[in-house]
This record gives sequence, C-alpha cells and structure tokens, in this order.
Amino acid sequence: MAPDPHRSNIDIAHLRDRHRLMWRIRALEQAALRGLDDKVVLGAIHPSIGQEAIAAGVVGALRRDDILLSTHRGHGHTLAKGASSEAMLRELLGRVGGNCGGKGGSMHIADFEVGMLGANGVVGANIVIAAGAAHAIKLKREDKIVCCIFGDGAINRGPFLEGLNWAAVFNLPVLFVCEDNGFAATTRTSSMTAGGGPAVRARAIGLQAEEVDGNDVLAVEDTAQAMIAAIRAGGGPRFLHAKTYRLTGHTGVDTAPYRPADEVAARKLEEPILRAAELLLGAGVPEADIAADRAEAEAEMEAAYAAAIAAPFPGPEEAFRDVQDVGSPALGAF
Amino acid sequence: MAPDPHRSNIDIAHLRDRHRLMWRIRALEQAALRGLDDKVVLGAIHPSIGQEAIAAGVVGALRRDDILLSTHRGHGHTLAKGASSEAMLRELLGRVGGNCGGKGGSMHIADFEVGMLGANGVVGANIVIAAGAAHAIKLKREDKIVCCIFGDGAINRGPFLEGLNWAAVFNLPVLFVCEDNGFAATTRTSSMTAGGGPAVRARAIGLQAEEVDGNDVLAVEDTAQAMIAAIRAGGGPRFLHAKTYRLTGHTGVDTAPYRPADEVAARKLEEPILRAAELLLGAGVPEADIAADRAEAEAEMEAAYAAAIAAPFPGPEEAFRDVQDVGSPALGAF
Amino acid sequence: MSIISYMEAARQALAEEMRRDKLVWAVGEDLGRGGVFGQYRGLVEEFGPERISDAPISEAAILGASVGAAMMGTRPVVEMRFSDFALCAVDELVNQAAKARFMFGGQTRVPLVVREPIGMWRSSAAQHSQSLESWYAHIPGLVVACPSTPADNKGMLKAAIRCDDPVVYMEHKNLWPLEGEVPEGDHVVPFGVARTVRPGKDITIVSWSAQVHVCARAADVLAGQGIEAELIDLRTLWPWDQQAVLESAARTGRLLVAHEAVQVGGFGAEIAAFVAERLGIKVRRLGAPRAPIGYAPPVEDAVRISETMTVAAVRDMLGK
Amino acid sequence: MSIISYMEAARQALAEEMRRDKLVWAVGEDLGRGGVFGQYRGLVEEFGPERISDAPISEAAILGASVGAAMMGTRPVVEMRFSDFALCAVDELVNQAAKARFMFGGQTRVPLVVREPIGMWRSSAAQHSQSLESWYAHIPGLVVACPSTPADNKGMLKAAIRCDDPVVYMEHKNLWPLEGEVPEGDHVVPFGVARTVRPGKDITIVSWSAQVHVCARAADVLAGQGIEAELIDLRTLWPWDQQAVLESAARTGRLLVAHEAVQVGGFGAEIAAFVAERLGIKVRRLGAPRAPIGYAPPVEDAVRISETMTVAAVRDMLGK
Ligand SMILES: Cc1ncc(C[n+]2csc(CCOP(=O)(O)OP(=O)(O)O)c2C)c(N)n1
Ligand SMILES: Cc1ncc(C[n+]2csc(CCOP(=O)(O)OP(=O)(O)O)c2C)c(N)n1
Ligand SMILES: [Mg+2]
Ligand SMILES: [Mg+2]
Repeated sequence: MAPDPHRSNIDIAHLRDRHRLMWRIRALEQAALRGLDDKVVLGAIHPSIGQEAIAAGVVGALRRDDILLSTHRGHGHTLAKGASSEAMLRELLGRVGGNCGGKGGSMHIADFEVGMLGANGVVGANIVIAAGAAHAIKLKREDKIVCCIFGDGAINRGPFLEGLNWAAVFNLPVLFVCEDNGFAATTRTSSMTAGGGPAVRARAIGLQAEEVDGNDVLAVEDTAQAMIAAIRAGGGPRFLHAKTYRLTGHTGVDTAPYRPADEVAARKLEEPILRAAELLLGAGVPEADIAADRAEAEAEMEAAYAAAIAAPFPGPEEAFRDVQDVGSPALGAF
Repeated sequence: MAPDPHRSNIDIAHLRDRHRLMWRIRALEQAALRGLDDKVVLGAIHPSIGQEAIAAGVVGALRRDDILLSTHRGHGHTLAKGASSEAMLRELLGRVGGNCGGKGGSMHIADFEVGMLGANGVVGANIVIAAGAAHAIKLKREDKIVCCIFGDGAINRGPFLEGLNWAAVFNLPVLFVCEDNGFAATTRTSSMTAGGGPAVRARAIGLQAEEVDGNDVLAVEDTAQAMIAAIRAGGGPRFLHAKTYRLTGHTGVDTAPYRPADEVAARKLEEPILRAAELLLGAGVPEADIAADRAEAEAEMEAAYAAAIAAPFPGPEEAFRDVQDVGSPALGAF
Repeated sequence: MSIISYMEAARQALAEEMRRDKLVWAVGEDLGRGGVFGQYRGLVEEFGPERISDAPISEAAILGASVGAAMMGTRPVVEMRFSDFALCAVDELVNQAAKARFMFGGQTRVPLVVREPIGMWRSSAAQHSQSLESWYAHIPGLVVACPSTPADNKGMLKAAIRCDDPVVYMEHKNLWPLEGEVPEGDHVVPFGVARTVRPGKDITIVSWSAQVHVCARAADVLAGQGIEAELIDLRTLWPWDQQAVLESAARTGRLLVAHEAVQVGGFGAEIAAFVAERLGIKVRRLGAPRAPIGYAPPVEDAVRISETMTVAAVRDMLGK
Repeated sequence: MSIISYMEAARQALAEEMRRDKLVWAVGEDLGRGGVFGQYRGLVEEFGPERISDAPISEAAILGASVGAAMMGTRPVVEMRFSDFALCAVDELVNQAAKARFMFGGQTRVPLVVREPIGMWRSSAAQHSQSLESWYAHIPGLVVACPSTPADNKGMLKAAIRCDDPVVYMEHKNLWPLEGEVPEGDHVVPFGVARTVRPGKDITIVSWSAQVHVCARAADVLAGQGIEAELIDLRTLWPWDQQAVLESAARTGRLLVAHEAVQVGGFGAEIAAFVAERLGIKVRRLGAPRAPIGYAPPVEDAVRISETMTVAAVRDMLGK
C-alpha cells in the first residue's frame, strides 16, 4: 500500500518511535509463540500479530497515569502501556518476576504500576470494569482517563450495552476501543452480528463514535488523541472503532483453516508495520534504520525470553497468597 | 383529548371490543388491588392501570396460536391473550385452579394453553427466552410468531442487546414491544438511559423499529398488525416502542411520592380507556353502552374474585410436584 | 444502647462509614428514593446523588463497575435488591471481583460490599426468595456475611465496608423490621467470630440469618422439655468460626445445623462434614428440601424449616 | 465394544441422538468449525448449520434462547465452552431453566442440556479452570452429570439429551483424549446409578469426573500396601446414588470423598454429611483448598488433589 499522500507533514521521529514499538510488540509475541513450540509457555496465547497499530496508536495517545484495560489478546496493549518485556515473558512462562508473579499468565496479564488493569479471560467483562474505573476517577475528581480495548466479538455480550450506557449516563472519562479483526475465534463476526456495527451501536447508546483504519498507526493515534482530549475536558465517553486483521490463528495453536489463504495473503500486504515502514521509507528514512528497529526489538525479546526461561517457578505457597485477607487459606483457615 | 380526526373510518365494533377488553384488564387489576387491601393477595402486584391499550392493541394483532411473553407487569397481557380471569385471580391469591396452581403468583403468571409463556420476575429475562421461542418456531417451520413485551427499564440490561441481536442474526419471527411508561420502579428511566431510546437502539442492532402512541389502542393495533404481517412473511424481527404512563405506583403498595401530582393528573386525561370511550362517543355509541362495558367487566371480576377467595389453597405436597423428574423431591430423593 | 430496627441499624452503619471515609459510596437501583426496602432512606439528602447513586437496571454493570471502582481505590457498597438478581452478575462477582487480587498476583484489591437480601418474604415465589449463601462460601476470594440481629447488622456492615476483600453481605428480608439493642459508638463486629445465642450442654445447634430466631424459639421449647440446647449464630459463613463450633460440639456431643437454604449442597453440609470429620459425633442438618419456593402460603411453608421440625430433630438426636 | 476417546464418545452420542430425534439441535460459539475442543467436528456437515448452530458471544442469549426453544418443544444442546463462561448466564440457568416448570405449575418443561466443561487444563488459570458442580447440585430443578469415562460420556450424554429436565453436563477438559471401551449400539447410562470402579472392604472412596482416575491410581497404590479401597464413581451429583454409597460405606465403615473442586462448600460436604448423619462412621473429604487456580504449574499443582494425598488420607483414616 502506498504511503498516504495526505501525510506529507508527518512527524518522522514520532512515526519511527511507533514503528519501533510495533516491532517490540511483534517480537514479544514471536518469542511467546516460540515459547509454545519450546513447551515453556503452557497456557493459551492469543497473538495480536497484524494488529499492533491499535496498541501503538491508542496507547500512544494516553498519559502514563491513564488507565488501560484489555482483553485476552492483550500483550501489545500491555507492552505499549509500559510494562517490561521481561516481566511479561516471565508471566507467560509462569515464572517468578512475572507481572502477576506467574499466577495469571497471558490472559490475566496486568501491570498496575503503569496503569494497566488487566487483560481478561472473559470476553467483554472489562467493559463494565472500565466504566467503573472511570467512575472512581470521576468520584475522586482526578483528570485521568480510562481506555478499554475489546474485540469485535465482545459487542454481542450484555456488558457492552450495560457498560456503554453506564459510562454515558454518568458522563465518565472513558475511551472504548473496539479492535475489530473480523473474527471471534473461528467465526467471522459479521455472521453473528446484526446491524450497523460497533460504532452505530455505540451512537445509539449516546456515545460519540468514530471509525478508523486500525492498520494506520498515525490515524489511530490522531483519532484517539482528539477523542481523549475531549474526554479529558469532561466531554464524557467516546467510542473508537478500529478495523484491522488478525494475521495468525485465534491462538498460538490455531492454524485457522477456516479462512482462505489468499485472504490472509492479501491482508498481509496491508499490515501496519509494513505500512509504517513504507511511510518512513517514503519520507527518506534509510532502510537500514528500519531494519535496525526490528533487529533491536528482536534482540530485546530474545534476551527477555532467555531471562524468563532461566527464572524459577513460583513455589506452591503462592497458591495461597493474595487470595484474601479474611479467611485466607494462607492463614490455615481451610 | 379530542377524537383523532383521521379516524373517521374506524371499525366501531372492533373498537368497542378493545374497549371492553381494556375494561376487563382494569377491573381485573382493581380486584387484585382490592385483594391486597383484603390481605388475600400476599405477593407483590404490579398494576398496569393506564397502560391497557398496549395489551389490548398488541395482543389484538396476534393469533391465538401465537406466543406471548411478558413481564412482572403482565396481568393485562395475559388476560388479553385469552387467559381466564378467574384462573388469574386464583393465581394471584395462590389458590387451586390458578393458572400455575398457585405456585407462581403475579410475577410468574402464565397460560401455556393460550400461548402465554409467562411473566417473569427478572427484568429483561424474557427477551432472550422469547428469541429462543421464535428460534424453535423457525426450526420447526411453523408460521407462528412470538411477541415479547418488556418495560423501558429493561433496555439497559444485557439480554436486550443479546436477545435482539440473536433474533436479527437468525432472522426470527419475533415482535419485541417496549412498553415505555417512563419509570423503572421509582426511577425515571430517562435519568438512567443514554442515547436515543429503545427504537434507536433496536435499529442499531439491525431491527426495523417504530414508535407508537401507546395510549391509542387502535394505533398500537394497526402498527403491530403491519409489523406482524411482515414478520410472519419471513421478514425477521421487528421492534415496537409504545409510549404510555403508569397511573399507579410501581406496586400495589407504592404511593409514588416521587412524582408530582399534577404530572399524574395531566396524564390521567390521556389514559387509553378514556380515549377509546371518547372515540366511541364521537362515533355515536350511546353513553349507556360504554358504561355497560365497564359494568360488565367489573361484574366479571367481582365474580372471579369471589370464586378465587372461595377456592382452597394448594396442599403442601405441591411444594414437591413439578420440580423435576430425575431426582425429584417428590420421589423422596432429598 | 438504643433499640433500633435491623434496617435502621444498616442505614446507620452505612451513614457512619460514609462520614468516616469519603471513598465509601453506594450504588444501586432506586437508592435515591431510599432503596426498595427503605434501607437507604434519607441518605441521598446527606451525601448527594454521587455517593448514593442511582443505577440503571444493569446488574452486570452495577457489580462490574464496582469492581473497577474498587480497584481504583474507592469502596463501593453495591445494592443488588434481591440476591436472586445478583445472578445477573455472577461473572462480575465470581470471575472478576473474587479473583482479581489473586490472578494479578496481589497487584490490586477489590474492597466492595455486595448487599444481597436473601430469604423467603411474604409470597415472593421462586425468583425472589432464594438463599444461596453456600455458593459464595465455595468461592475463594469472597467473604460471606449473614447478620441475624440489628446489632450485628450494624457492626457487620461496618466491618464489611472496612474489609479489603469483596464481601457478599446477605441481609434477610424478613428481618428488616426486627428491633433490638444496638451498642452506641463505633460498633464493629469482627468477621469469623460466632455468637453464642444461648448456652447449653445437651446439643449444639448452629444457624445463621433469620433461621437463628427460629432455632432460638425451638431452644425455648426444648428447655421446657428439659433439653438444654446451645445455640450458635455463625454470623459469617466465610470465614466461619470453626473453633467455636468444634469446642461446643465436642462438649455437647451432638451437632445440628439448621438453615433456610436448600439442604442439598447447603452450607450445613460443610459444617456437618467438618465436625463429623474431626469429632466423629452425631451430626444432622436441617435445610430446605430441594425444591423451588412457591407462591401460595402452604406451598411456601412446606419448604420452611420450622421450630417444630427443629425441636423434633433435636429430640430424635437425643433418642427422646 | 470399540475403543474411542471421551471426546469422540460425546460426538457420537450427539450425532446418534440428532439422527434419532429431529428436535435435538446444538448451539454455541464456533460449533460450525467443530467447537473449541473439536467435540462437534464433522457434525455441521451432516446436520447443517441450523441444527449445529453457531452463536454470537452471548452466553446469556445462548442459554436464555435455549430455555425458550426448549419450552417450545425442541431439545437444545447448549455449548458453554468452559464452565467458567456459564457464569455469564446464571440467571438464565438458575432463575429461568431450573424454575420454569415449577413456577408455571407444571405447564412446561425445559429439556435442555448445558455442556459446561470443567476442571484444570494445562495452565488455564483462574477463569478457565473452575469446577462448580456443587453449585448446580444445590439448585432444585437441575440435574448434574459429571462423566469420567468414554463409555459414560456416550451413555450419559444420550441420557441427558433424552431427559425432560434441564441437565448441567460437565465434561472434564483433561479427559477429552482419554480412550476407553464403549459398548456398541444404543448405550444409555441411567442417571443416579453409581459405578463401582473397584470393589474393596477397607474403605469407601467416592469421586467423580477426572478425579476418579486419580483415585483409581491411589487405590492401586493402596492395594500394594494391603489396603483394599472400594472406589465408587458417582457419575451424577443430582440425583446421586445414595443407596450405593450408604451400602458401601456401611460395609467398609469408612468414607472418603475426593473431588477437584474447592473443598469448602464442595459436593463432598453433602456426601460426607449425609453419610455421617446416617451411619455415624468416619468420614473425610479431600477437596481443593479455598484458593483460585493459578497459572504457573507449581501454583496450579498446589491445589490439585493428588494420588499421594489420597493415599495418605486413606492410611490416616485406617490409623496406618
Ligand atoms: C464470555 C466468553 N465467551 C467465550 C469466550 C471464549 N473466547 C475467547 S476469545 C473469543 C473470541 C473473541 O473475539 P473478539 O472479541 O473479536 O476478540 P479477538 O479474539 O478477535 O481479539 C472467544 C469466543 C470467552 N473467553 N469469554
Ligand atoms: C434484573 C432485575 N433487576 C431488578 C429488578 C427489580 N425490579 C422489578 S420491576 C423493576 C422496574 C422495571 O422497570 P421497567 O422495565 O420499565 O418495567 P415497568 O415496571 O415500568 O413495567 C425493577 C427494577 C428485577 N425484577 N430484575
Ligand atoms: Mg475479533
Ligand atoms: Mg417502565
């Protein structure tokens, strides 16, 4: 795909930065997939390869003290929000030093230090939780905002309606982002979703909503930026529908036989890192620099992966820690 | 309110019939409220006084073998669908011969003989159940349709989204009717509902939707009739938003101090039975005939109430009947 | 000491905690008009609609949003109206609230109180009468409280609001008007400490919530028959006072657990099994048959655990 | 007899029932591509997408619509993917499916099967590993089935589909690949009849689902130590075979109930209490600690009930 002609005045340094981040996300997930082959990542992995522009763009528009909630496909969002790649890989391998001490794994990755309040193993569950996080911000009169990312499959679950209505009724500072990769597991979401889609539904619930090319990192970031500014100014919740495509299977072990190879091949040509690279090239950034971004990212994840493998597993006593204070099994109360 | 000038060609006999039905509904509920005073109706009663045109209009457009599902405020719908007033009052009094043998009461009133699949004590729960009833009709290639009535408060619950999407995705024969009386218990629904309202939400989920004056029984019936014809022809689900006003409190014991008396007084002038009566009068029906409709209805309910009071309570063995076949407590399996 | 109702006790507890801690807020349907039973009456006037917040009929959002708000440092008191409606928000409570702290490796806490009124209440039938306390006692991460008196409803609600764990707080709908003495001042009842309602040497009866009062009446009857039953009000099901129950049961040599909830899979099974495992004494449970709750009074009453049944069970265990 | 897997057994059961009865249909996410574990593979090819129906990610609608479809005379087989996600549809199952027949006074039946795969399965962590069978056993109106072998997964799924009551059908995710002999022909296993896995005279061990296999291995170990444990696979938790358990426990004089689910409030409590009430013999339960399930293998394993723990519990009960 040719560089967007309207993008004559892009900020090259910034795009370069997003390009690097997208490579870091991809390399992290490639390391995770290798972990599956190496049988060190044991639980399910949902890669976001091909969807990195949404993580990089949306999170790029957030402040560090803003709050992010994500889905089962949340590695990119988490890394973009500022989590350490090594801690993340440790978590995926269930090791000491993982963000959740190895107790959550991929589907529960979270880093409260950087405002990342968690992936979630239940589709759509974070939509209401995010509304509530924003509710607390409003009650506490803070100027943070909450960003909640979910998939196109989540818009058919009740919490989508309940959470959006909640955010609108209470005029809460939250940006909902529907990361629309066309699929819910092995099912094309279009086959199971009626009506005009995520943004139309959001508008019907009273939210201002926009659609964006989710493979265009700058477009995502610009749109998110504008929406976030409005939210931070007290304008209430906003909704961003970002279209993308999942280049891998649903999980690390899914070969995705349910979709034609040529569809995937065609979509590969539109993937966000390639597009960012073409823009950079077009703007005169040397090919070697672009390749260096990738190489650096891969080296970082290689090292993080090695460190994760070398890290010990948590001991069995962790099974009883952080269950609860009152009647905790750690206190012999079972 | 003056008779509608566009209604020069109304079918007087039919309107008379609806007028009678509306009086039967009102008289039934007045008997139920008396039952509260007399301490023979023990559970909660949610009267639909002032909302009778929706029951009479929508159900008037249904065939007897069509299916109806309702809410906690379902007496009118149930009676309109063809249930016996005496069986209903027996049910409200928890007596033998009640539609559910006295085991359900007001919030679970149902008459499967006439295709009335139940009120429901859980707001919004019947929306998905109705979609499923329609799903069965489609699977069985029958030409019945399902009608599901719910309140304006129900549109904020997840099943609203999930049930409407389901019906649209599977192109099911179901008419959803939002009976909008402006309140959810003591709360004005407008204060807790964002966006353009029920019909806008339904459209966003891909359903054709219309709004109607829910206090105009003929308008309700005409609109429902047209929608049902389209549904029966295979056109998929439709959505009807009918606006009305609850003249009583939320329950039989709620005095509704949360709304101004003049608001209620104003709305009383627009209530559906009065409006039907004015139309009839305007069309030359003698006042005595109109009064007779009321008197007959009241006499019917008086007799039914007396019969219900005279009926015995079910015995304690009913507590164990119809729980389940496998491992039934009636079989000593507890 | 002052004499107030079970409902008023909870109302005072909430008001006092809201005065003490600005981060405490309550949310649920109709709260601005006092809540469905009046247990929030007058509070919006003092605390305003942000802290005594109405909610749409969106149980999943009410509970789910409270999880988010709790993780962000506020302390929501969540009103579910009837415990039955909390079944519309089970993912939010069980998969989210109860597990967040653990699965995120201790990075967060979810200090919320979910008020779920339980029990049979004048012909409310199958969808408004359930007692599902044993469900939540089975879920790691949750605390389960079932107060039976005005004093406890004050002291335990305060403890629940101050607790850093998610608490399922089950008031019994039939107890709202019950009057009783409540200590003045900052009366807080610690979780996991049972209350001996009545001492006795012949048998230990364990109960909670409204059933405690039925058991107390049964104990009176038994006393008239020369049988001294020790009655223990468990107050909280998780944690539950294993020590008090074991000590009493070891002393009396017999244990009867009585609850309004369905007997099969009820929390009585846990207590009976626990004690039988450890003491090998006679144990017996009294719980509802495995049937939904009917509307007609005789049908409803058929699944109630009465004073007479309690007396008969005790006499039978004593071979009398 | 042929040797097939637990998964294939269920696949065959569903296919055979769908051939036998045109009103049987299955619905759930991804069924058209064989379901998330492959347990529906090939079925859409034979029965078409109307009867092997995909669904949106709408658990409340999947279950709720199935309630409506069941009341209207069809027999839905509802796939919930993981029992954990069924927590998004508890109102539909517990307030609606379980109660409709009763609260409508017997005017309807809700013949649906809810498939809820349970259990720990390779680092699936706190939201994909739960075993909540005791919850449903507590709910009047529901049948609860937990097959442990390929033969039972065929015969019990058939029984579930033919049952007029709503059945919560819990397959264990770790058992999918397990191979075993399955009788030819129309093999239907009646509900409420336990299976004696191994006879013995020294102690009765009761279990179900995947835990049966752990107990069987423990029994082997014990046999080598001269202890003959009688192992009973309960198969269904409601109804459960009280007679078989009482008979065996009366004979051996000792009862151990072992399950993967959390011990506190687990169904083991029901069985232990029930037997203790009636026989006054030694009872003991082995269930998970009251903690969510962690991701890292040592954390996950720490809450597993192992063969070693089972052996130790039995030896202890025998004073050895
Ligand atoms: C409530 C619930 N239902 C089903 C699942 C199983 N599941 C996990 S991911 C997924 C697909 C989600 O699709 P989408 O929301 O589009 O996100 P994507 O995977 O495409 O990022 C499904 C069905 C789940 N985790 N939670
Ligand atoms: C899930 C659920 N939440 C709350 C309630 C309590 N409740 C009963 S009726 C009602 C108001 C319903 O409002 P609406 O849907 O507009 O129907 P209306 O009563 O106005 O007919 C509420 C909140 C309930 N029955 N179910
Ligand atoms: Mg998707
Ligand atoms: Mg209303």
